Amino acid sequence: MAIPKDKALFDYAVRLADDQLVLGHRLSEWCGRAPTLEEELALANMGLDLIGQARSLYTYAGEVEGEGRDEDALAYLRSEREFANMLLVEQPNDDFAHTMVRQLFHAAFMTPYWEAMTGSADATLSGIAGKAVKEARYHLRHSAEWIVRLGDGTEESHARTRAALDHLWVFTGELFEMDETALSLLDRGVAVDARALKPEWDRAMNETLARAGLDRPGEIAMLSGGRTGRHSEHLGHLLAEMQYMQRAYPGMTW
Amino acid sequence: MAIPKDKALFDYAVRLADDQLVLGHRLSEWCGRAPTLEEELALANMGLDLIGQARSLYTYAGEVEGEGRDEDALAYLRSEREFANMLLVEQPNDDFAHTMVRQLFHAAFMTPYWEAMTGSADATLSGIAGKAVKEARYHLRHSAEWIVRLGDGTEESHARTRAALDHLWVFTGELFEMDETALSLLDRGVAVDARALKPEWDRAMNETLARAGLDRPGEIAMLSGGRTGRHSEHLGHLLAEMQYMQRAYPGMTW
Amino acid sequence: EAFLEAFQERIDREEKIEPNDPMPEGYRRTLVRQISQHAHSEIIGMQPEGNWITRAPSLKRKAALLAKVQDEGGHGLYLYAAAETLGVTREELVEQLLQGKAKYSSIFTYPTLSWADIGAIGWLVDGAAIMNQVPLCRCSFGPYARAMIRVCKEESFHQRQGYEIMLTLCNGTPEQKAMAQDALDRWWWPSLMMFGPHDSESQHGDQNMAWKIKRFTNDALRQKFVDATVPQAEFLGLKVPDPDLAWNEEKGGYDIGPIDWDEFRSVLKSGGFCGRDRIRNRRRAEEDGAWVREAAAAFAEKQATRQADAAAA
Amino acid sequence: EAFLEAFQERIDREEKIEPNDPMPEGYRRTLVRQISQHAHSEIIGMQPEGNWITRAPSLKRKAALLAKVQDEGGHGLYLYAAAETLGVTREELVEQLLQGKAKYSSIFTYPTLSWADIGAIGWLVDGAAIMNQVPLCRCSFGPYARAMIRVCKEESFHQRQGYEIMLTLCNGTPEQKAMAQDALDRWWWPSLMMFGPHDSESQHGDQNMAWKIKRFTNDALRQKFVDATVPQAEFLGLKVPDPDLAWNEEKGGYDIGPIDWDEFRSVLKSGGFCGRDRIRNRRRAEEDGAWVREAAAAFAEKQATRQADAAAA
Repeated sequence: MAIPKDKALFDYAVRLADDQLVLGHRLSEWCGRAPTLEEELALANMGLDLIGQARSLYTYAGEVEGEGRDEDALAYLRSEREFANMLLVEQPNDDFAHTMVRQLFHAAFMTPYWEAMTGSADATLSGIAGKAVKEARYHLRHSAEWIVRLGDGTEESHARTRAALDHLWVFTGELFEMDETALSLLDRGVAVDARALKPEWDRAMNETLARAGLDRPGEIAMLSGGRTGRHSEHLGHLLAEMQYMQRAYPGMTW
Repeated sequence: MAIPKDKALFDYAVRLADDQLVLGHRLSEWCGRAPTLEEELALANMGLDLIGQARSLYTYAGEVEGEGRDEDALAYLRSEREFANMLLVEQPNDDFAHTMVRQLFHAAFMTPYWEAMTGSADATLSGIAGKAVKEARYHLRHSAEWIVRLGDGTEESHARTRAALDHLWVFTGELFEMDETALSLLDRGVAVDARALKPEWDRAMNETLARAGLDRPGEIAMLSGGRTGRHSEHLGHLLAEMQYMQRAYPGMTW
Repeated sequence: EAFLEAFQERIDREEKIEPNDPMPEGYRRTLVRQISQHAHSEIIGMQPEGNWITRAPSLKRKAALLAKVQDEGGHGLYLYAAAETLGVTREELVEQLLQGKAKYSSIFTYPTLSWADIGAIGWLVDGAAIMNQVPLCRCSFGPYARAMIRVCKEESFHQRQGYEIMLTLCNGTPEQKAMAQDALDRWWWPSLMMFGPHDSESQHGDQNMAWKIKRFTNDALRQKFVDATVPQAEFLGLKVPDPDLAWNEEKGGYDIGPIDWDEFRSVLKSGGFCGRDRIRNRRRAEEDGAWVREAAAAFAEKQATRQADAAAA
Repeated sequence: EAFLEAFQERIDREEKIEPNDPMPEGYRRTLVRQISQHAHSEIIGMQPEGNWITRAPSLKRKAALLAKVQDEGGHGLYLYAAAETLGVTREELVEQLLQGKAKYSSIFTYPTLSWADIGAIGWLVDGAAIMNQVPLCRCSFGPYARAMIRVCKEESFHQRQGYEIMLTLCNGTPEQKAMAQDALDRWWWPSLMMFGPHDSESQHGDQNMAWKIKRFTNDALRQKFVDATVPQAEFLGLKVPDPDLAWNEEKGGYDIGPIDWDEFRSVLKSGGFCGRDRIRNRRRAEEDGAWVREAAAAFAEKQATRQADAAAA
């Protein structure tokens, strides 16, 4: 594979797409398993938003690369080590509390992220951001409402939500990391400075957790590695299922 | 794909291999999840026996076909609709009671099956049977002991085992089915008459369930279809995972 | 007597019956049964298609399938709401389903074994459903009729989407076309059975026709479906798995071979191939979600108390 | 004092200490800690490799991997049994593991991300384990020494198997060779860390040497491993990810670059990349299996009562 014309931009769009696709896929795994019919629809909604964002981003990445790879080539024909999503989004659904905490962590970041991205010097990314920001706001509102309900619901729901917070907290450091790729695009006015979004994320977290009557987990050593393809063992199984058809029947149109 | 020289024999060996591979794969899914360390080893043992039987059978089927397909081509490069295993073996592990009931149903059939097969006119199949019969006897003893322990253990274990019996019973009719392929090979002295094994299977069942203090499920309409590739929805997911590497990296040596 | 007559006159005048209107007990019972079975079918029907969401072969198909299954959940919601106007609760109805006491369309007890099944379900199953449902948009019971208008609009979109999947497969490789043929082979007869027994065997037919809950007979709708679908299969280049299928010039429609009603009855009786899994999955989802629903209820109660306290203060 | 001296004399005479022999409390404590950590490592070590059993790329590899992971479970069993001779129960030890109070080898907190990792673990991790364990076959404590003899025989089979996987990959396509290199890149340094801190930093070193629980220093064993492994990497055509690696003619061994002990300490402290998942998985297995163990215990008790009753009758 040749080096794309703008490797940094390609990588940046792909990792952003990977984040949304992997999380969207996780949400789609809930199909037929949600705690209420209304929530069945809400989970599918969020999943659809994320998969839609991923499609736009992969398509754009393919254009930037200029090698003829389309959204499906990028989604279905890259290996676990090539996927660059953050670790948070690949964590299993586990129970509903884990799913909603994961969503809250992600949406509380993506909301200011897409807001900032609307000002990107890259017209395509800012265009995608314009649509995505509304979706992220809904995801944030929806997940925050659930965290409040679960935190302030029953003893069991409180305990489960606390366990989910404690378990997933370690993956939140990666949200705010900036590597060379991101920094170089920040210089060009294309990327968002993730580090600068921490205060707003903290505010959303503190406010939601306070309303939910849940303690914010203490500071601990964070895990990261997703951006360089160092994933947890969960991603490989997700990809084996997701990519099966494209791997088993290569080169066909569906 | 050309018609194999002896299509009936090829089909018969492949379906027998599919049974053992799919069940062996299911047992291997227990790895790291068994209720005790001793049982961890026992489940792996049974899984290894079954995968070993499958390998011999696929290899033989490939030879009969004479098209150069080896054990891996047959295991990893056939679709869900081409797999001809019985429905029983593809059912999910669920809890330990389901796994052990499934094993009992299967081993109580395979023990007399392999015994009869040692007298097959086909030297390869009778050779495979000679080794497999000892393994099947161990699987039968092991699973029957567990069913007795679980049935006569606690209230919970009794209830779980009864639920597993009731759930899986519907798949036991398929054990004794003879289709044209099997009948034609029976005529040639190659295949085993599965119908004739029913009394012995019934005896093993009645004896084990009596010792376990469990009622034998009532007669109900049985499900079948596996031999013609009409599977339950569970098999596709198993194959997606099992075949992923061979599908993603075709034609390589591992 | 007089009441029944007056009611029938309203029906005959094509007036819509609304939830608070007086209605015969039989009318109410029939509607509750039919609407709730319909709702259950939507909910259970999410499973066979849901089975392929995580394995859909392209992102476009994945999104479309997820959206489709979501629509089915939405249909379930409107329909439970329509049934609730007749004085039952969603919880009661769902409980009947989980207990195995309520029926749902037996088409959803068949397994989806390949991607082509997703196409075949959209094309055939949604196609058959539309034939059944379009007349229900004029059903005498207002809430049901209005729910069906919304449902039908979405179903016909799904039907086109399903057909388009089949078309793509049939324009694809021989392997893909074989997949499509295999799916048609498996789904054709079950789709025809969706219209129910022959008119001569149908139990509730006449009264439901009189009450304008039903407007066409099973056989008439089945005929309409066959006549619409056979040319579509031909266009795809697929063979309908019925050796007796033949154009009947005289009636201006197709004659079909005998339907295997033994299979139909056996599915109804045994729960069919996947019926036990379908109910088991729903039961597990209900059990796994119980703590969430309890939490939401507890929270709502606390909120209500807080607001009452605040108002009192 | 006299006892300690006599004990040391037995050790120095290379007599094996057996469970019922008198022994210093420190000796017992050290052995319980070391043997149980070793047992825990075997059990937790089943997970990273177990992660690939369902996806192994050929039936031969699938069977070999399942058998290997089974062997690890077996090693866990012998080792728990050896620890039990010192007056602790397996249940207590397992409970310490589940509570996160007991250590296990931090190598098993790294994830297996490709099939090549299965090769690399066999080659490097089992290779390093053997270096550590071969001297333990002559450990002064009899049950541990005897368990290790059995373990070492199997481990060296595993090590050859792992190397053979790497060899197959390196003789394969460029894609496969890249997979092998990537695995070496990720597993090299963690494997070197398996030998523990430098001798200058090691806490228990001297006493354990005197008691002949340990017979070589960490650095000596690490050096032996590097000297054995570097030529193997060269034979595979892979590059060891250490720019400072160089043959030192004088010492007749390789010099290596600085080990990142910060990473080592951070893994020990935080539980490493997969540490939390490893313990969580074990806890779940224990919870899910509780009803089975209870049933087995209840049945055994009933059987005992029945036999007693029969004997009394």
